[in-house]
Amino acid sequence: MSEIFQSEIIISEISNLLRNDRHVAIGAASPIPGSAALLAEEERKNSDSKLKVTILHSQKFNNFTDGSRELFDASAQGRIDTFFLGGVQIDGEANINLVGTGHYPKLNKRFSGSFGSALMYFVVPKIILFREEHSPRTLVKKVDFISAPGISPPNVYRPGGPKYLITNKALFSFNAKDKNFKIEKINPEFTLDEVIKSTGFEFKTNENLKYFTMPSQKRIDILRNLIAPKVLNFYPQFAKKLWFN
Amino acid sequence: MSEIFQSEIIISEISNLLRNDRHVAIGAASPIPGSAALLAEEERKNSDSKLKVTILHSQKFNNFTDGSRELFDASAQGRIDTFFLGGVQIDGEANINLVGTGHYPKLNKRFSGSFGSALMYFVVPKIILFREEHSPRTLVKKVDFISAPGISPPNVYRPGGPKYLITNKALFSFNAKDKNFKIEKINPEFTLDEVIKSTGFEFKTNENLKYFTMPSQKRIDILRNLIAPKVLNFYPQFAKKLWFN
Amino acid sequence: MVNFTQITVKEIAKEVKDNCLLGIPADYSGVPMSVTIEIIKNNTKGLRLYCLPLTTIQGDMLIGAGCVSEIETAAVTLGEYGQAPRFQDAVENSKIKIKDSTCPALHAQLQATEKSVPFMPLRGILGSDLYKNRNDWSVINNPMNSKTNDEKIVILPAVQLDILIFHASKADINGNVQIGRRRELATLAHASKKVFVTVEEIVDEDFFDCELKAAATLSSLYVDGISLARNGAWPCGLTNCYEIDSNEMSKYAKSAKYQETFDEYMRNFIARNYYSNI
Amino acid sequence: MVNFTQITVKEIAKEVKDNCLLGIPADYSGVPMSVTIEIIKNNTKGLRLYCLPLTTIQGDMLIGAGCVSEIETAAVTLGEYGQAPRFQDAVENSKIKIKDSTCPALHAQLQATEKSVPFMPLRGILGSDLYKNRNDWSVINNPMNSKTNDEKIVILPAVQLDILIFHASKADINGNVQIGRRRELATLAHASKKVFVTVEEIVDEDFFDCELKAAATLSSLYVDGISLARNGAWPCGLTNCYEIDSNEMSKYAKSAKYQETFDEYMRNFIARNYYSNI
Repeated sequence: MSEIFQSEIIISEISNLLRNDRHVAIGAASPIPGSAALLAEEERKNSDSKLKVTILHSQKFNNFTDGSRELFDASAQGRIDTFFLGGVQIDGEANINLVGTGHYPKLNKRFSGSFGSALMYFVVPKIILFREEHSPRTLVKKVDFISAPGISPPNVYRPGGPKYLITNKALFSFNAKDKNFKIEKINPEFTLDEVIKSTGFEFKTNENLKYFTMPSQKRIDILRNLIAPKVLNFYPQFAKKLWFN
Repeated sequence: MSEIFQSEIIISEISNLLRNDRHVAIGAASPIPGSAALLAEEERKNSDSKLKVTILHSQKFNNFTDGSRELFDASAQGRIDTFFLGGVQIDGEANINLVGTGHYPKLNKRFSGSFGSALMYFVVPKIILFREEHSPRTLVKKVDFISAPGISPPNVYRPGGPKYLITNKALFSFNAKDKNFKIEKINPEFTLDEVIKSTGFEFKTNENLKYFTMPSQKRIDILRNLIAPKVLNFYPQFAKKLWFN
Repeated sequence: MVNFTQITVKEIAKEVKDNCLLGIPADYSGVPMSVTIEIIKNNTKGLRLYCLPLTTIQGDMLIGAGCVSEIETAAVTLGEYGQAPRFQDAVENSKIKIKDSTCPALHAQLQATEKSVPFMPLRGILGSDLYKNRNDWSVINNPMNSKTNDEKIVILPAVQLDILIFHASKADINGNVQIGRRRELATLAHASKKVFVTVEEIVDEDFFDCELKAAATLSSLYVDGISLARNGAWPCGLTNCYEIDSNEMSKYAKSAKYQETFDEYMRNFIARNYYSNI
Repeated sequence: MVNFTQITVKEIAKEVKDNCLLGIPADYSGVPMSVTIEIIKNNTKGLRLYCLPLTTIQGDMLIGAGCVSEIETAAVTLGEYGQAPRFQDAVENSKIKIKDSTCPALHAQLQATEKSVPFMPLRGILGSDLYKNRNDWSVINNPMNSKTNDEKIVILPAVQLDILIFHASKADINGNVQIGRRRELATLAHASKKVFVTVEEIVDEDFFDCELKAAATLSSLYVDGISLARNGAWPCGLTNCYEIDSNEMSKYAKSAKYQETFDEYMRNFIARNYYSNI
């Protein structure tokens, strides 16, 4: 039980990104971000700067009482600090594609759809892009379909946008002014060269490039003993596979 | 207890106007329309065409669960057949003034305000104007302030509007095309000439002019035994004065 | 005896006419699976689905069964059970028209109808390919911005549904429906010409007699008919009543991969009498 | 011990700064009279009241005490106790600025802020003198009307409140507030920068542990501080807790007719310690 899973390392890394947040919301199909947010909440439980976590697919961790529009309203009001978005494809300007590959509308491969991304990406200050698979087919030069754009011209209301991209190989930050990603951390199981080769877009390298941090035993204990049972409630398939198999 | 009060006759007359309605809503400070609606509901309780009554200032008779905006939303959706509006002044083109007399904004006499009239008057198919006092100072040639206009040009969305005006002296119908009121019924305690003299605007007379109908003993019994105790709950001052003094 | 129009699941399904605009609740809002099966049995055609804001097995089944001509949605997905295979196939092979949207836009278009205004403004969306593919959406200059007057903002049309069907845990004897925190069901109902509800049980009380229950209620004012349908959301879950049926969802996800296996799955599925009081 | 910021009525009143835009709940939504008295004691000036959609004794008192510079409302009235005398006097003698509105417009302006859109369209209003006297409202051609394109429609600006204070029956140990069916309080809270609540009691539970209670709750997410204030709405009523105090309202209605008698009434009113836990 002392072996640390890759997913746990990513959960731990994401958790670190939530340090200064007051309220994190977790949308559909996001078990890893959800676990990370609950971990951050647990670790700050007895501190002065508590973290509120809203997990839409949970009953217990859902603070909303105004129906499913409240996530979007609350986000537009600036009441949510961090939200996660994924992507079938993500490109170098942080455009995200949740719709499919090929020529729209007659796609080669259709995926589920854009969900709330076309508003959330504009209004939540810290959007963390999360895509476990890091390959030239997920991180592309240009997305086939823009569900939500990474950057907007000045005549578009945009208090929010992409701040980070995390995959199983690396953590990037995004700079909206320069319109590009910069690598911040790398999974020690890969070399920078391997990351470059598996990324379809160019990104800025980093003199201070760090490795993913191994979670402490204390954090792993919290994660497995306190967080995993909670996650089992609303992402049962994920939790069973990782922790309860 | 066999003497019938003037207010009861008006309640009975209003109740007759609700005959074909499915849903009547009662707004602020409307004890007489509220009593009339509950009377109509009671009398149709065992028929096939039931009447639903929403009384905003009641807990029990309020069917709304979406906060105080639901009255306006439901009305705009066409879900309310009849609503009542009053007026400090009402003029011959059915413009209503709920704001005050004199030159706005520095009025001689300020009243409470326009409430929801500036939407309700446009969207509810049958608006019944109700003003107990029938005098040249309430029924005027031209209102000092238009809280809501009686008629609108064709480029304004207006499925609703005024259909009746009832006072302690008479019942009028309103014709939006001709832009005027026509007298339909008269309180037998007054002559037509007296009504004309106490009305500040001109109205169409009626060859078939009828008298206010005396409520039957059965109706009076229902009103006093079944409706009055309900009204006591949400218009206590009114109910005490009329029925429980 | 109840004081509302109590009808059967079959009768509700008959109210869903060919080509109508049908409101579809999300997987967490009470999926009316019992009526969905009857719609499929009726071989209803040309349905236009309006999802608030997404659909799961319900939409995928209707599409696979050939009942759907168009879908407006923010997503179709089986959630933890993967992509929605019949939806994917239908889009990839142009069998249905897709109006790709985003959750808040689907909410706002119904809120416009709720207020009977012709449109709603919404931030975001600009620069997305969603916008490019929606000729019913437009962009205007923000009319409130006196300073610069060049902020662009999207406006969305009011959408009125022909019919809404959802499943809930309880109705009372006067036809009021308990929706709890699922207030998107109220928005859907306010914006729909007709509303039918299936429920797990009808209880002998009036929810308006208790303020707490009243707060969790959709008034009978908005409901045209109610049917009892025990397990009416199965294999989807229903808040506080039952969980999603993992085995059945996995089985569906696998079977729906190909039209042939989907068809076979549906033959069995329809034959099962899994809900009562139809 | 509670898991939220528990403060006093006096501390809440101190958060109401001179010249701020203060949200005012209707007579049926939990009138925060205890805080109102403290605001008057603080001699706060220049308040701009935004009523959703009307105010009663709370607004009239604040106006009579000279705390108010402006009021945006659909009505000021003492209900069955008659007109609001200090409001009437202030308008008739131009002591305050009045922005006469209509209920649905007051709702829509806050809903715009709730969605963070710059404006909301609303039907009605056209042809009224309300419109003529509101230079913050405009008219546009309905941009959705492709057929005739000459329908006029009013657009209203988003309004964000600086601070909202209301009174409720209960808060739980995590700072969630029970608002029941009074959902206009949620709209007010969503549209306000700061929100403070006074309650009759704090209960040792979490409303989110029960779906029915959750449906009647405003989440602590929107609440900056809560104070206990027994009888905090008096002399107004509070749903399911106490009725309006008829004697006191009649007394107020009579006293408020003249500034001198109002001032005397207020001296006595302030001196009374009618609510606890300030």
